[in-house]
Amino acid sequence: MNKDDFLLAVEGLTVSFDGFKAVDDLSFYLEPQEIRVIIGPNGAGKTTVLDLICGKTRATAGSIRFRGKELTKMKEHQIVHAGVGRKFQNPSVFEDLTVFENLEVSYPMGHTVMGSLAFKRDAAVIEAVESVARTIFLHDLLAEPAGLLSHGQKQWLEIGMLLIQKPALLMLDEPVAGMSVAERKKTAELLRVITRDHTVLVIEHDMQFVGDIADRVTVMHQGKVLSEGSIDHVKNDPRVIEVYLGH
Amino acid sequence: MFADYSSTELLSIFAMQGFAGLSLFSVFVLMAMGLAIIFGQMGVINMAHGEFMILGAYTTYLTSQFFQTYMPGFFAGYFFVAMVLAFLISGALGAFVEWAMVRHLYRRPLDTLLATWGLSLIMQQAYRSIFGAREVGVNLPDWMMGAFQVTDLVELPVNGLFVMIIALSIALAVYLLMFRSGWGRKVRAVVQNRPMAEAVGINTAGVDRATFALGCGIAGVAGSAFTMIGSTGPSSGQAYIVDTFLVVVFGGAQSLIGTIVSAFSISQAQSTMEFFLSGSMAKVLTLLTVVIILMLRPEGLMALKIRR
Amino acid sequence: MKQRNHRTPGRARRLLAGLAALPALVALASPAFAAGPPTAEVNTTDLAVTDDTVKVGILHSITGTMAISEIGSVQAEKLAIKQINESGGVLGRQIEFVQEDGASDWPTFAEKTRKLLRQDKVAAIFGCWTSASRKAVLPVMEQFNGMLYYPTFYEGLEQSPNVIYTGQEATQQILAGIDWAVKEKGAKTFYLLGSDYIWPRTSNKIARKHIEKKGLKVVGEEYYPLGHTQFNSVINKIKLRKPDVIFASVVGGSNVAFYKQMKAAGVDFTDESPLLLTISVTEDEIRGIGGENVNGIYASMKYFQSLDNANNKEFVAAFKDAYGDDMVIGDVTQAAYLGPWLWKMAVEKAGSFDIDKIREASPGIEFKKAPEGYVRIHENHHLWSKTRIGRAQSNGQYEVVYETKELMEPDPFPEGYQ
Amino acid sequence: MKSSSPLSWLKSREGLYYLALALLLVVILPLALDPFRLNMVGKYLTYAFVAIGLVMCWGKAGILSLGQGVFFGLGGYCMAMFLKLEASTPEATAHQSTPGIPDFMDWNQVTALPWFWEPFHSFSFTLIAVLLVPGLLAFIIGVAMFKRRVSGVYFAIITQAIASILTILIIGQQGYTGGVNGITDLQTLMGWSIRTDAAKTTLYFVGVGTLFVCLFVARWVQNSKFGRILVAMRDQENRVRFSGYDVAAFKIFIFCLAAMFAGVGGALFTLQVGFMSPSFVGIVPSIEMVVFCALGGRYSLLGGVYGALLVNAAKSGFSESFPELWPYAMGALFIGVVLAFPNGLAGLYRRYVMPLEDRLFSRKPAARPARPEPARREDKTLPDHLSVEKP
Repeated sequence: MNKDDFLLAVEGLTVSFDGFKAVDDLSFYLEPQEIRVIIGPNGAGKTTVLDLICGKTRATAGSIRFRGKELTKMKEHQIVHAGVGRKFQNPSVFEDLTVFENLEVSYPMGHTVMGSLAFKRDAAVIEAVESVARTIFLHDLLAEPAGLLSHGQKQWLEIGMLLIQKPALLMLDEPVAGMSVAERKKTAELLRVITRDHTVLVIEHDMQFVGDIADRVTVMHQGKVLSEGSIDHVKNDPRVIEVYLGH
Repeated sequence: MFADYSSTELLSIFAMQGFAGLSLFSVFVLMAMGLAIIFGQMGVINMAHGEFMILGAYTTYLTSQFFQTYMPGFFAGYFFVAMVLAFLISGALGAFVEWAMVRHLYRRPLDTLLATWGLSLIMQQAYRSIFGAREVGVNLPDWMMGAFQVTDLVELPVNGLFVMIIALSIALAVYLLMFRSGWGRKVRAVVQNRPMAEAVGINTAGVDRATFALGCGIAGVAGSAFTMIGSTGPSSGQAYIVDTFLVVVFGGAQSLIGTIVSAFSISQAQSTMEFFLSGSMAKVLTLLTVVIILMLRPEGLMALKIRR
Repeated sequence: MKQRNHRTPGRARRLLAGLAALPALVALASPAFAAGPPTAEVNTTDLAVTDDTVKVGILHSITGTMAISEIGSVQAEKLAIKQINESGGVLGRQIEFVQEDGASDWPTFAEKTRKLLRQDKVAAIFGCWTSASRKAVLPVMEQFNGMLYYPTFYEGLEQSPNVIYTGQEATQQILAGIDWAVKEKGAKTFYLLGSDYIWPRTSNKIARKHIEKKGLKVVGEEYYPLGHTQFNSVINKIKLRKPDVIFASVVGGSNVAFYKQMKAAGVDFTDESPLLLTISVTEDEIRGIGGENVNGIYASMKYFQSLDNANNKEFVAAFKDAYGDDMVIGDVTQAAYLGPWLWKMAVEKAGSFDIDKIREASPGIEFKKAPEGYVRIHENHHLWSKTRIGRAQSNGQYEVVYETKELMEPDPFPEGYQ
Repeated sequence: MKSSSPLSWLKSREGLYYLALALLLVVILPLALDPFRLNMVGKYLTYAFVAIGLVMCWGKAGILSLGQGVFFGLGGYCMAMFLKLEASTPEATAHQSTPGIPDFMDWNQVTALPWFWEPFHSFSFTLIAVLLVPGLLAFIIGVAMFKRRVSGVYFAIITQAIASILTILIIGQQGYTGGVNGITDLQTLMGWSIRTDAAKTTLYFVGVGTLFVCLFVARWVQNSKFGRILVAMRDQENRVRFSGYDVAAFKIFIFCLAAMFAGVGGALFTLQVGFMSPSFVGIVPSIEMVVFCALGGRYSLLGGVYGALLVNAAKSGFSESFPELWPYAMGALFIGVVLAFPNGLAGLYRRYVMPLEDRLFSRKPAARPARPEPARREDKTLPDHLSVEKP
């Protein structure tokens, strides 16, 4: 299989901070419609991988091919336009804007300076915003400033902001962290809806949640891939057990 | 341009020019050290830094008056007393300002900039009301105003050497305090993770106050030392502020070593350029170079490369 | 009437406060003086002149960076006004002054001038210090036809019908100073050093022309930004070039730094090698620099506090009486003191407060009681005056070592020096 | 989510506020003040242009520039150069060694008009330059800084250094710039004397008109999606970036816009005051301009205008009666505003007066103000000291 047949092909990816290799010669591949979860102990370099893909951190070496484009050379906003959406670990929404405006800002139109000045809130925009808002359970709160939402609602809003961009690849960093049990269930439900028509790359700790959603799991340790495969495969991999339980 | 001079003359001039660069360096280190602590370690922009320096200078002035009037016999040594007093008084005012103002603004660094600018206006006018609008002349003991005759041409000013010694001692003291003492560990802990530092029982408010006071106190000592080479007037402090900030920023905030490296490079650049160009153009070129380098390398010379 | 006093330490403050209340008191207490000609006759242009008072303006910076320099002028002007009032006022009218603060900000100077001329309708303004403030005020003076008495020695290149320049213009100070250095001290090479703005640059231009005309040599010319405090490099350059004379026009806080650093670099001015000749360090500046740091430098100016003549002794005594024994009086302070007197004489010569008549009457007016000895107003609104060379002592005073025989003619647009 | 005609907002409560300002500036002040005081108000208003720019730049986008004086000065110098050339006709300068060039050049042995002065013979060029010269400099600075992600305190300090550089340059190159005295003795604008009372009053109204044009432009920008993105950027710069926006481009645009506003203000200042000097370019005036904005309310356009008016009026008033107290008052104002009401006058108004209005006109409680303003917010620009990110 040619690597451009994959949606995302990460090969030999390395980044070092003052000599410390946070990600070390990492390779993995995502197929279209796949749901991949990255797990690993703290400091394994999981978040850094997402940072590298979305351009927040620049790679020292290696390549990231996405739909045939080389992401390591592109700017963040270009990567977004190429179809990669990324949710941060801490909910990062615009607290001074309303839920509607949050979603509207992410709507994939008027992304240039002039475009945003000329942007009109037409029926298509309102329709798109409302439909996403329904998906993320925030339809009744469209006029509220995002700052007033609960932690879980902010997480959903951020996911909604990704959805409205219609990305080909969604990257979620710990989407259920800090959520109540009820919220967690709702989020899992939300993710299932999303995964119907997106490729998703998730970082998560909650193994139950991982088991619920993952097609394949990649286990990272000290910047490298430790194990890869189905959830059962990695659960029984002695190296993984060593890392999680050993020492 | 050197054709007219003999080689000994040239050598002496280069020696003295090197010394000029070094004394400018010590001036920058003195100015910047207090600011580097406050800005680098606390993220607070203290626009009144120059006024704290002048507070030290006025303290020195008052001490010299006192010694002249009441203890003329000890006049030769008053300067050391003055420096200690300058440190204490500026530090005390710093602690007060931290308590009254700065502590409310820790999460709003741009606002500290405005508030401390307001403070600097008030301090300037207070100096004007108390000491008059004119500059005051600070009398120095004779031994400080002399020069060492090294060769016929090379003379090293005592006060230049003195400023150098003070600068180096303060740099050393700050280094020991920050990196070799328990207190310094606390400060760095607070800088790196405030909630965590609080959780392990560090009195973060106390650490903040002491850090700010320390920075202001060092500014006071710097001002005290500057009475030897500069003027002491209500608005003299303003002359230092831009240079000082540039030194700190250029060095890379948070890095005391960076501050020293940057003070060294800026002072050498400036003093070399001053020798070959006219004064104003040298200043413009120095500032411009610093700004351009900062644009290319905004994190400063010595910033740590860390994961963000 | 508006009053404000600048706070100066100790006794001066109290005296000043007393003084500030004075014009009002005198105006109330002494209607007997009001024996002057009727108001309608002496004031045809709607100035603030009543049967027994006349209003003038004092406009200097008493806040901001320039306050350092301008305080002395304010004190001198108030002293002159007080003395004039005590001696019967002007055309039988007591002078009241409105003091405004230019706040070291040039538009504020222009704004306050407008206020003084339009709202207060003052008959004259004593004020300004920097050239920049004068330049800002000038169009307003000309538009509303006021009369400004400007005290500072300055670069020349100006001659307004609405200004009387009571300080020296550049050539008066410089030509005499350089001639003296060449003749008495055998100077052959000069190093020109100044703060970077118009006055030092123009002064050095004139100096350079004059030096080169004599076939002598300028071995360096250098300017530093206002407020600059590091002079080590230039001191090295001076040591390298070994000029006979350093011709210095450094001002403000830079002055303090420059002389302290010269001293510290082992330069003893009393050796006179090189000799330092300044046109910017008056006794006022020495207070900030410290007498021991300038001991042995020479200054070329028209006035020194130590001038030995009866007028000056009286003036110095009156000044110290009013503001305290620790006061020093510099060249500009004395020039400021001349302002109100020259105005009074012009008014009395014209028999009117009208600006146009004062302007006509001014040229030729002599002030024989001037502390500097004698001055006369030239057609070009500057003063004929002598130039003196003083040698600074460690007590902060100048010892006068030379004085031009003749009065120097003011020449604001010197041919051959531009 | 209604869409309506572009001017319908004028009928809303917000429209009333603008109307009230117009009423104050166009009717009340001209009737109440003599030409002298009115001219002073005109001068204050020129600072309001800077304040509007700062509201956009600092309040909305979180970019604090301590160098707005640079742009104000550049605009002012452009206008001053035009006026100076007009005043330096060969007839008026016949006594100079080189007639026809500005007097200060002649004093400095400049014998021919420098090339960069030439185009300022043309008024239309001057008008364009007033906008473009500050705009261009802002663009260069913006590209250099924002592309490298310089922000927060670093940006503030670098702009401050730039202000310092420009001041030294202008003062040092006095043959071309008039040095520390500035460009003075400006008399006529295309033959029309700018010194008479009538002219000053006319200029006042021109200033008010231009101010409203700028206000409307600023308001339009603020209420467009662009404005929402600015606010979003201030909150979560990364989120905006990873929502597919080129953050630097937005910052550059708003910084240029603010610079152009400042330039217009500077040009009007030159006309009102009759000269331009480097003392408006430096650090102190630049910081004072930030205070106007902070006092009025850094998130409110109208607040900025009122801030500029009030601080300056207070300054004149105070310094007429208690000159020594003024610096204390100004300093206390700074500290007080920052500590006690960081949203400035506009914030106070919104908090205390607006509810009264609601009751008075028995409206339903505030149809939410155009932009909800953050309560006492933290600078997101510098979470720790690491406001500079590696690109």
